[in-house]
Amino acid sequence: MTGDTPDRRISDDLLRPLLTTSARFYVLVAFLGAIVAAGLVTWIFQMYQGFGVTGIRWPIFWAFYVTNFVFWIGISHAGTLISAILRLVNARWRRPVTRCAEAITVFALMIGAMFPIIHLGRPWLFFWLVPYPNQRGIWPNFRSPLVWDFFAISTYLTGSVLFLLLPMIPDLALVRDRTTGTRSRIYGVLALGWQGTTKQWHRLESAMQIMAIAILPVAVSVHTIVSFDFSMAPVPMWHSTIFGPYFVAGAIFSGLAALIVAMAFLRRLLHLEEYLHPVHFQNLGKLLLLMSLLWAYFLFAERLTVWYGNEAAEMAVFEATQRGSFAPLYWTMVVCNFVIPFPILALKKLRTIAGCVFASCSVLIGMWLERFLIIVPSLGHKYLPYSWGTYRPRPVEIMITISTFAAMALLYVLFAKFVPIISIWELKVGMHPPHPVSAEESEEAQQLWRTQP
Amino acid sequence: MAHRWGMAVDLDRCTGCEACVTACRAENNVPTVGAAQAATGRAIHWMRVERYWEGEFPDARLKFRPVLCQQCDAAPCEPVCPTYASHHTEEGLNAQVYNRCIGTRYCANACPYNVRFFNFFNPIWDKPLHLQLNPDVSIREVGVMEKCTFCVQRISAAEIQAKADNTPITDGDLKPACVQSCPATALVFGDLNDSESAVSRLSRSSRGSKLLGDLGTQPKVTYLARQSQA
Amino acid sequence: MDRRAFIKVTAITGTSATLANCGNPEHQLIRFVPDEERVPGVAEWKPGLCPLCSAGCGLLVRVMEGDAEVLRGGQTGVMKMGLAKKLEGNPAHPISQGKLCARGQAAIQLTYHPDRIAHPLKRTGARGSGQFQEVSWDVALAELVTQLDGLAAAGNRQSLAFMTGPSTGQRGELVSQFLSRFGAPPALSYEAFGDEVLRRANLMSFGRSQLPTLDLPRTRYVISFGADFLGTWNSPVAQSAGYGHMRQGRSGVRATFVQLESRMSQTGANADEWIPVRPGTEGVVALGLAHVLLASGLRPANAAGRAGAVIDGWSSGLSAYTPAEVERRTGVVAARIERLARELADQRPGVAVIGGAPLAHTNGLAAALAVNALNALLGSVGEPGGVNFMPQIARPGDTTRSRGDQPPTLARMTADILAADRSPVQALLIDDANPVFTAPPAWRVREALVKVPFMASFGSFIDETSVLADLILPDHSFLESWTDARPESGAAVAVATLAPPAMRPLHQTRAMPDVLLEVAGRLAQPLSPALPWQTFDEMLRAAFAALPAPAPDADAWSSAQQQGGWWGAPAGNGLQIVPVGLAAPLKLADPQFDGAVAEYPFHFLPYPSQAFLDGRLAHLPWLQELPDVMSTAMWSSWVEINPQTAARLRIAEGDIVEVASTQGSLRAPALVSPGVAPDVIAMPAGQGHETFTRYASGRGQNPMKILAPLTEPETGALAWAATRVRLSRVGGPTGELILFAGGMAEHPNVRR
Amino acid sequence: MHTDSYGRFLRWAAPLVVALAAVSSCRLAEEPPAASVFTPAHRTIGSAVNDFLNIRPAPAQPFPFPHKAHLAKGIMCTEYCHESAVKGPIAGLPSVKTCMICHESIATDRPLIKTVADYQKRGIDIPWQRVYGYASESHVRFNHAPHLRAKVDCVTCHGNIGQQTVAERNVDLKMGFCVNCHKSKQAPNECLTCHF
Repeated sequence: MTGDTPDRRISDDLLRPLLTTSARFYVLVAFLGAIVAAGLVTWIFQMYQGFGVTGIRWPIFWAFYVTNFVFWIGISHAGTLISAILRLVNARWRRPVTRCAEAITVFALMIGAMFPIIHLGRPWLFFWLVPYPNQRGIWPNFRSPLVWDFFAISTYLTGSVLFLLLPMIPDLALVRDRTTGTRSRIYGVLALGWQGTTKQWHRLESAMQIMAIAILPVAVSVHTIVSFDFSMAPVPMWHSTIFGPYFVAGAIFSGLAALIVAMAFLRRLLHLEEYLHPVHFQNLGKLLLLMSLLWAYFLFAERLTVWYGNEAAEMAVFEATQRGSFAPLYWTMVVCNFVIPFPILALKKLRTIAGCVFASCSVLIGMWLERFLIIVPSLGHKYLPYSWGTYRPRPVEIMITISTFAAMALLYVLFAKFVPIISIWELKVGMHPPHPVSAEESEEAQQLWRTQP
Repeated sequence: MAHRWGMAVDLDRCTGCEACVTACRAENNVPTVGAAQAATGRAIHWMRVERYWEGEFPDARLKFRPVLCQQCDAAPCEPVCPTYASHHTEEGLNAQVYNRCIGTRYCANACPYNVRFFNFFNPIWDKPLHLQLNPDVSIREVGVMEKCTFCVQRISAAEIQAKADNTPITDGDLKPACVQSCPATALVFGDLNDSESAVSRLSRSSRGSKLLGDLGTQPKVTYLARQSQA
Repeated sequence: MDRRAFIKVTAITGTSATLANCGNPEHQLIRFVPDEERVPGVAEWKPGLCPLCSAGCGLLVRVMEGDAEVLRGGQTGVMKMGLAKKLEGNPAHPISQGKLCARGQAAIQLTYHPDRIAHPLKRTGARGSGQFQEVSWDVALAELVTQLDGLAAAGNRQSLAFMTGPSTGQRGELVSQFLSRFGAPPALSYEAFGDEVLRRANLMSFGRSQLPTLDLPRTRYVISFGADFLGTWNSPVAQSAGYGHMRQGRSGVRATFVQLESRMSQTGANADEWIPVRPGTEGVVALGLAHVLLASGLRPANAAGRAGAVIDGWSSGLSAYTPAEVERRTGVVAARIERLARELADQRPGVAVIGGAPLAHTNGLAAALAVNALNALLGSVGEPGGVNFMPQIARPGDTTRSRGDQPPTLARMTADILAADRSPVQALLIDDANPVFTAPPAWRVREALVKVPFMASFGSFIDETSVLADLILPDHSFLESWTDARPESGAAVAVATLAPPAMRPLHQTRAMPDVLLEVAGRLAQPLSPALPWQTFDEMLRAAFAALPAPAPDADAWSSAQQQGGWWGAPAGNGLQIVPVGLAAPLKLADPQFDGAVAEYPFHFLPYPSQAFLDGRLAHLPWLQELPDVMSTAMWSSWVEINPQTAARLRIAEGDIVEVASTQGSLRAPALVSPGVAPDVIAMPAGQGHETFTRYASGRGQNPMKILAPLTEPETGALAWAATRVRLSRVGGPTGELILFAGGMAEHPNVRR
Repeated sequence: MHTDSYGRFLRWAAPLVVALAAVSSCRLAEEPPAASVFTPAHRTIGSAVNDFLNIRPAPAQPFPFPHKAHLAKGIMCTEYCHESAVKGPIAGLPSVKTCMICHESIATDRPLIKTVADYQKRGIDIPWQRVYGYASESHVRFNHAPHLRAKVDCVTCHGNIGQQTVAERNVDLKMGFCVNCHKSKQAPNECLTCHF
């Protein structure tokens, strides 16, 4: 075969970021790395000085850190869930999207899972959350939603990592074959000896199917359990049955937004215009629109019932958010999550790539605010007005928050640097007649991978 | 017979003098955090006297209400703690086990009464103020929650003594610091399992009610309403 | 230490402190052999006496073994010794009855205060510069003796002045004997919020120059004219105990409690009926009530006896005090006056009490007499459930308190000093008093003291007054020394509280009475024949030996040491006092105020703070961090403003306002409070110290510094409620006002 | 080509990392709390780590004390030297006074006894170091008296100290140790029994 088949071109385009490194990459990595390092130092500082360097106070004992925790776990629903659904419904346009999505999931989870530890008063004892046999005969309290979190998140993380790695194998093999020396050997190890035999293809396909099905309930349960952290406690406007679905919807909402933003960046940075078409953004945009509507519906349902019920303690929080000191944040949230994205995504004319990205950014801001507004006003207005309080963040919290966004970007950039960010083989397969692959097709498929230097 | 320690607060006797507040601080090594920290909401008061205004001048009225850990039987702070640092004892006390606390502060969020406090920094005592510290009570370090214990050190001492003498603890002998100092005897402490104890009788009073009782926390502190002709 | 250092404290888990003596011995102080044998970890309870106010509550001090840093033979080291850990009320004591107030609980911090003066100090810098140098006791005492001998030699012994706090016990007795033997005028005692006016009134009405003891447990109706008897006035612990009983102690009987005042006090907050009244007109209300009782024939005029006779127009039925007239003058509705009068007549026994602000007007004495007359009219004097006077133990040579002749007043002394070019006071000894802080500026106390050639203080802390001293001879803390008290009110029996030292001294201090006795012996012409005691406890022993023995087998002295004092019916049925009559019955005049209404539209009402009283306790961190129960403020001072007034002047909570009188002005954060009248500005005393330990210095504002020097003419007591001020907003919140509470109302968000 | 570009990247990034490490370490090198204050904080990071890992230095005694010899003379621990153990929570270390009660007359010629007598003369106590004890962040409030009343022998928790000349910690008083014993004796195992 000549080196000019479309398949060949795909491989060249998508492997280019791995094989050549621009100066821009170094600058970006250094910049992000610096912020992340600063964040780490800040955390050490906090541990050393005491938790009082944050803005946390009586009676508002949770604020920025838990907000970030919920936010990032929410973001993590971008990938796995979306790509899994798209895989299951076998949406064709999914092929270039899935890996970006799954990567987001893994990294967002890793970051989100950091926060329960960062926000501990004595983080060095976090391992007491882990059940391990000990002479004292003491176990974690399995009634505590925080322990449920531990299990849910670790399960979800494991699942998502597998879900990300499985479809990477063929591409890693491709990289192995395209490179030389040390890198070739490293990718060789990662490729787990993939030869692209029919047997391996079938194994891979079925594994993917199983994971796709298995990951869905896990994803849903994770954010439900995160919502339980709040709804299990008798705190005004936390103690609500709606929280489970509300949080899951919010999670997918913010996850989609994150995905759109990430794709747009990759498209620009790695020149993937040929592979990430407007149609991809169009479709994701439609999904985002759906979630925006769903979110608005949940918010309406929650607020109306509280207002109509007129229960004293809950009204205190309601007043504080709707009219009181939190009103500016509250209405910003409404604007960011609904007023801005709705028209943009609803009107075909506006649902351009730029439009989608803009809407997504606004949604990301809005959803972060939503998490914050769920946590802080309620804690500041619990039952006994004598004990009410207000909260103001301090530089430490802000720095750590910023650094997590940098960490996300950094991990993503590095990932895109070392792994084809778009699933090469899936694209190729996508361009061939539909599955299941027949014998000769798979023969041909194997041909694709036998590449002479 | 196992004890079930409880308290009755007679709001008709309480004068808002706050003797209980200082007594608690003195007994339980509760640190003072200083003006700067107090201004940012880090002051620790295991016992506080809440005041609520009603009406406007000239018909303004004021209500006092001492609030401490209600030692709930269905305590919201207990199930949420991932490490059992906050848990229920056989005697029905809400134990706060400092050494087991990792500082999730979840218990404080769950507590409807906001009677749980967090050590944002290591406490300090300007020497020689530390010579006053009560050797029977822990000094809590940074990162742990703390709250009213019903003066568990006194309870424990009394029970050890009772066991040694092989005599029951007589009603009124065992008092937490706040109860002991209360000039108007607005606070009464005792064994709720002893139906004849002063606290049991008061808890049965028609003026009695539980703070935020409708939350179903089943507090062991009973508030006796303030009467008034006005 | 400042809170920066606090932040620096490393946070990484755990305590090394109690493990200090477990493991490696390096950088540890040497350990002295303990003087006393005690069981570690086991508490011992010793009797004590609360020194903070004149109520004289008996204590139980919890003493446990601990490691204290001590100085022995010039060497610092650690020693195991008994340390006071906790103060409780002494259950056997008739006044405290096993209870204790918030201030008493914090008294223990006096002993362990980091800024306590540990050695005698001699002034090195200029007066008030606060520069002192440590000297030995020998040097210090020699200095004092030389000064006193100097006076004696120069033949002006009367130029020695002694300023004390309110001391009711042998300590005060020793001082007055020392002075009279030396030939100096009697000690001067100044308290900003003192009760001289009421004592005088009681002397005139009932022949007793002492504060009343209210029989609350047995009363059915209490009407209080501004008396904060549950907070800071008279004997709060005893009165609170009585209050608790009068409310819920008797099955089926619950006494009614009515409070009249112009700013809701902590006591007023507990009233069934809180009645705001125009400042300075409380006496009018009392006479109005009396008028109704007389007019409606509910009580006969002669029932009041002499207490009525001293009131102008009493016999003729107080025709000037018809309810309508009273309403016009006081703002209390006529119908309400009539109702209250009827309730007083019906719900007996009842008691009327006056204290605090109503007495701090130019007509304070008359107001007190009016309330006394009302009590007498109700037949509540000396009756169960009424006003009683605690039996007093007669003191040999006790003259000043019994005959109402006027002791020197601070105002007069300072005036004399400033007037003369050579100060009539050549040497001034100060014990437990800080007049520079609590006196109004017009008295120019600081200037006057600076003019006194020699000044020695027995204080334990550098405050605004002792900072001026040439010599500081630090006293033991009350837990380290012999203390006693003979309170004038709070119990039905005579009480002489006695407390042996509960612990050994932490510092190089000496008990002031011992110092006085030693000086008396070392003078060129020793006073020792007249003061035959080597140490204070010998004097106490003599005093208690004179008391009737509680039991045939026990003597008063030893039993007093065990139970913390002596109480019972005194021999000879108490103190005989010659009542002071009046030339003509006293007329209740209108109060005079400093400052024209037009220019100074607001009454300024300072009040003793719940935590700090007149400021003498502002150095105790526990009390600084104690949220004031009404305002919930910690570590702050504030100005209470009525919501309407605040709205009118566009003042929001926390805003900085300026309060200006003819005497000066101060700036403090505003606190909007529904409990203060629209034309009244209230402010707690206690904060605003210039120099008073690390905890109080430079914190908040001192209302005394804008008070006018008006006095009650008869007694010369400061009329601290007679100043008018103007109010203006000068800036937004500065964070000075630190509130513990969030909300004001219990149900702020209920939609109606 | 890309390999050396990686090298360049590393060379470029290394100083950054070092710098940040330096910043963080100097923040950690802040001075320990002032001596004028009492605080549960650790003086150094090191001591914090040691406590965290339950590493404690062996007590260094001023001079050997032959428990064995004294016991052989029939001097029972809780009768003479640690008598407060039966009365209260703390066993206590005897002061030099206690030693001299007997050694006023007994074995006064021995060099060690002379040192003891010398301490007595100087009015300075013998700096015995505690052998057993709980790190205070373990918040254990141990009370000797009830254990003795329950007939728990000294050696159960203090090992063969009676055989030692220089007291050494040879029983590790971990929580498991206490819990197991309490279990076996049906003693209360509630957290508040020891931790408050």
